[in-house]
Amino acid sequence: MTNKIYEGPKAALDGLLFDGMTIMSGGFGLSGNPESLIPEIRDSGVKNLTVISNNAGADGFGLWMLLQSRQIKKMIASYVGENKLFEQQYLAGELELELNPQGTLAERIRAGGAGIPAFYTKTGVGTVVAEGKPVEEFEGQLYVRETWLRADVAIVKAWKADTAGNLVYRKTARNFNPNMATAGKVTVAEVEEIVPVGSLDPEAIHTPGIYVDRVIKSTINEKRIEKLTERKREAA
Amino acid sequence: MTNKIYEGPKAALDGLLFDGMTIMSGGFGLSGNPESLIPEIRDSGVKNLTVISNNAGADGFGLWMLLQSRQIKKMIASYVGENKLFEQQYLAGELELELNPQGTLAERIRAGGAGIPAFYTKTGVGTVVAEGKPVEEFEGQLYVRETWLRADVAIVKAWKADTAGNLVYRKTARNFNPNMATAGKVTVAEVEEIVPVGSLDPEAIHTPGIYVDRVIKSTINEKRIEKLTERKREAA
Amino acid sequence: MAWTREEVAARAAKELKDGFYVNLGIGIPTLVANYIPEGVDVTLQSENGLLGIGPFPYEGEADPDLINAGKQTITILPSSSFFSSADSFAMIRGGHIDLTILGAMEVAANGDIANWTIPGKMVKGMGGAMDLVAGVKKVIVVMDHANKHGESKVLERCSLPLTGAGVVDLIITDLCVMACDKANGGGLTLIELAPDVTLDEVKAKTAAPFTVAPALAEAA
Amino acid sequence: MAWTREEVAARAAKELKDGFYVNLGIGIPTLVANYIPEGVDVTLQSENGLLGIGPFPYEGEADPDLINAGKQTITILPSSSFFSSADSFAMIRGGHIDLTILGAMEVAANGDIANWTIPGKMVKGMGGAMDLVAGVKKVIVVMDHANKHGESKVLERCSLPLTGAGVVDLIITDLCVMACDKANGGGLTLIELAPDVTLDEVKAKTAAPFTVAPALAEAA
Repeated sequence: MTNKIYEGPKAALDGLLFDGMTIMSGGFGLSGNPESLIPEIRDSGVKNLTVISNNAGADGFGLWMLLQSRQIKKMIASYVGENKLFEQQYLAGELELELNPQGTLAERIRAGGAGIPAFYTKTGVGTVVAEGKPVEEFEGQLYVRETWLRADVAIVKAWKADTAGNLVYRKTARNFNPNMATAGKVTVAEVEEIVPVGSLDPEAIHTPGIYVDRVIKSTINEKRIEKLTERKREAA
Repeated sequence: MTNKIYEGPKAALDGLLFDGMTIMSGGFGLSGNPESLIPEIRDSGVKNLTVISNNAGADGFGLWMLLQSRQIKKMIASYVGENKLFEQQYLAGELELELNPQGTLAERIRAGGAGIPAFYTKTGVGTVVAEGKPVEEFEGQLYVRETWLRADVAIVKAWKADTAGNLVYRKTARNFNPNMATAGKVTVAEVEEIVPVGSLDPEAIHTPGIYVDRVIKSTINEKRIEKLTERKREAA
Repeated sequence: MAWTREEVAARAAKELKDGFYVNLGIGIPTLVANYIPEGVDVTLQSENGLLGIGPFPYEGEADPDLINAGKQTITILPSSSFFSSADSFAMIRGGHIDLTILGAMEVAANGDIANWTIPGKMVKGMGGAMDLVAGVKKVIVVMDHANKHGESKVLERCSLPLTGAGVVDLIITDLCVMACDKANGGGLTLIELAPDVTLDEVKAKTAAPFTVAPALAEAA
Repeated sequence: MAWTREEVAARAAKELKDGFYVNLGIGIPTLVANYIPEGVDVTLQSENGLLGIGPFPYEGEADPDLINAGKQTITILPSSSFFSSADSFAMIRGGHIDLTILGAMEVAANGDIANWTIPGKMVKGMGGAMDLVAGVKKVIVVMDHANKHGESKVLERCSLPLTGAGVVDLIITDLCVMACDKANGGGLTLIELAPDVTLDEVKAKTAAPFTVAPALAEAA
C-alpha cells in the first residue's frame, strides 16, 4: 500500500499548494478545525486563496490567521460573525464573500464528493440566495438549484486515523469534516492519534480511507472553547 | 417519550397499509431483508402496491412472496435477475417495472429523505435511462436529472435498535436500509435485538432515532445465503 | 403586563408535544428548553451534528469537542447520536424535525421572516436559519413585538432581506401570540394576549392587518 | 493461441497499480483478484457497501450478512469499512474508484458498452453497472472477442441498449488488448496480441476499425 502517513504538516502539504487555489477547511466554529495544517498554509505564503469553510475562525485562531496574512481572496461560508477582522476586510472591499445557507453549503460539498453537479433545495427560495439561480416547481413547491463545491485540497481534522486512512471523528467535532474529506482532489487529514489497521471498528468508520490521501498527527491541538457554558453541581 | 417498540409485525404495521400505496423495502439480494414484516404485508392482503427495493427477492423468499400473491403492481428496482416468477409476470404484462441504475436508485432514495426533489448524475447519460429526462451540461460533461423517491411506509432490517429508535446495521446487511429509513413517511424497523438507550455508541449510530417510528424484534430471521462461496483451510 | 423573555420562552414551550424533535435557535429560543412541560419528552437537535442535546456540563467538565450550534459547551443524553453537517441538514431539509423556534428582526403577515442581515450594517451570515425555516414542519418565531425604536416588528411585508418566504406558523411576542395561515398565502390571527395587554394595544403596536380569534373577540 | 479466461484475468490484473481502489464485476472480472501482482496492494470495493473485500470464508465460517455485489459470501480485512448503498455509490459516482473491470456483450469503437439487457429476451436490470462505467476513473472490459455465434463483440456501434456511452478505456479479449481513446470521441488501437494470435486474425474477427500500435505493427 502506498504510505499515507506523513511526518508533519509541512510534508503533508508539500507540492499541493499554489496561488489561486481552492481549499476546503473542516470545522464548526473552533470545533474540529485542522489546527496544525492552517498555520502551515500561512507559512507557505500561498496567495489568492478561495477558502470554503462554515466559518472564518475567531480572533487569532483558525482561518483568522489566513485573513490576517491576507492570503484569502474569497470565502465561501455560512456564518462569519464574531470575527472583526473579517468584517473589516469585507467592508473595505478587500475580501470576497459568498454566503451560503449552512445546509446548502454542506450539501454542495457532499454533492462535490458524490459526483452530483447540481441539486434542488427549498432552502433560500424567495431570498437573495436564490437570485440568479434557476427556480423550479416540483410537486407544487418551489425549489432553487444549487451546484456542487469541490476543492483542490481539503484539510480536515479527525480524532483517529488508521494507516489505511480510515478516519473517525469525535463528538460534534465531526461537523463538515467527513463531507469535505470527500470533495478534495487531495485530502489531508490531521488526527489526534494514528492507530494500526484493524484498531477501528469497520462498522463505525466515518470516512473510509479511499477519501484520505495524506495523514499526520496534529502538532497543534488547542481546541479553544468559544462559549464556555457550565452548571453548578447540586450540593450533595 | 412516545413508545416506539411494538409487540410484533402485525402491531407494527397496524393502520399503515392501504391499497395503491408505495412501500420501500431494504436489503440487497437476500441480505438485510425485513423478513418478518414482508409476510405480514402479504397476510394483510393489501393490493396494487408500488414496491421500491433493489431486488425482488428470490424463489420463495423476501419480496417474492408479494409477487406470488400478486399484491405488487409496480416494482422500482435495479436488478431482478435470478427471479423466474418476476420474469414470468413481467413478460406476461402483469407487472410494471421501472429499472434504475443501482446508484441512482440509492441516491433517489437518499434525496427523498433529504428534501431534494431532483439532482443531476452522469449515470445513464446516453442510455435508455436518460430517455424523457432533462439532460444538461455542467463543466463540459452531460448529466441527466433524476428525481427523489419517497414512500408511504419504509420497512427496514437492522441489527440492533435502542428504545429511542436508534439503529445499527450489521456488515453488508446495511446496504439500502439506512437510506430507506429516511425516506418513508412512516418507517418500521425490525431488528435482531432491542437494547436500552445508552447501549449503542453515539458516535456509531447508523440511523438516528428521528427516522424510526416503530420497532419490532424480528420474528423471522432466516438470512438465507444465495451463493455460498468458501475456501478450504490449508492443512496445518 | 407584557411577557418577560422568560415568559415568552415558557409560552413557546407550550407548543412542544411529546415525542417532538425540535431545533431551538440562539437567544430566547434556547431558554425554551428550561420550560419543557412535565410529561413531555422532546429531543433537541443541534444542526452542527447532534440529536439529543443534554444540559450544560458541570463545572470543569466541558468538552471542546461537544458544542451546540451556538458554540456553547453542552452534554449528551443516553439516546444521543452524532452525525455530519450534510446528514444533519438532510434531517432538517427533509422535513424530519417537528418544530423550530427562532428569533427574528421582522415577520410579515404573509409568513415571511427576516432574521439574518441588515444591509450595509451587519456581515454575519445566515448560518442554518434559512435551512430551518424552509425545512422544519412548524416554524415558531419568538421576539419582542417592537424594536428598540418602538416600531412594530410584525409587518405587512418585511423590509429586510428575507430568511424565508411564507414559512412562519406562529409568532410569540412579549405582547401576544399570533398564528399565520402560511398554507393559504398568509394572514395573521391574534389568538392570545399577554396578561393585561389589550386588543387595542396590540392593534396600535402592530404594523400588519390581523383578525382576532373568536374567543378573544368575545372576551374583549 | 487465444488466452483462456484465467489468462484474460491475469492480463487484466497487470493494469492494477499499487494503492488503487478497484471494483470488479461478476464473472471473469472476479478472477482478476487471484492475479494481483506481487508488491501491488489494491483495495477492492463492493458496491453493496464494503471497501476492502477479503478472501472467501473458510468452510463453515460464511456469514449471511457479509456478501459481495455478486451475492457471494466473503470476508473482510483489517482495513475494511462498511457503508450504505447511497454512500457506496457516492464513492463510485464521485470518481473515487481508480479502476473497474467489467464483462460486456458488446463494446464499440467510440467507447460505448452494452452489458445489461437483450430486449425481449432478458429482464434482469443493470444493477450497478451503469454507475460504475459512468463514475469510475478507468473502465476496462474483459470478454470473449466473439459471441457464441462467432460474431465480433467489438463493433463500430453497439446494437444492444447501452450501459454507458463513451466510457471504455481498455478492452481485453481472448485474442488481444485494445485501447479506446474515449477522451477524444473514441477510436481503437490494438496494443497487444495473445500468443500466436495474428494481426490478420484480429482484423478478420473484429467488426470495428482499429489502428495498430507502432510496436505491434513493426513486429507484424
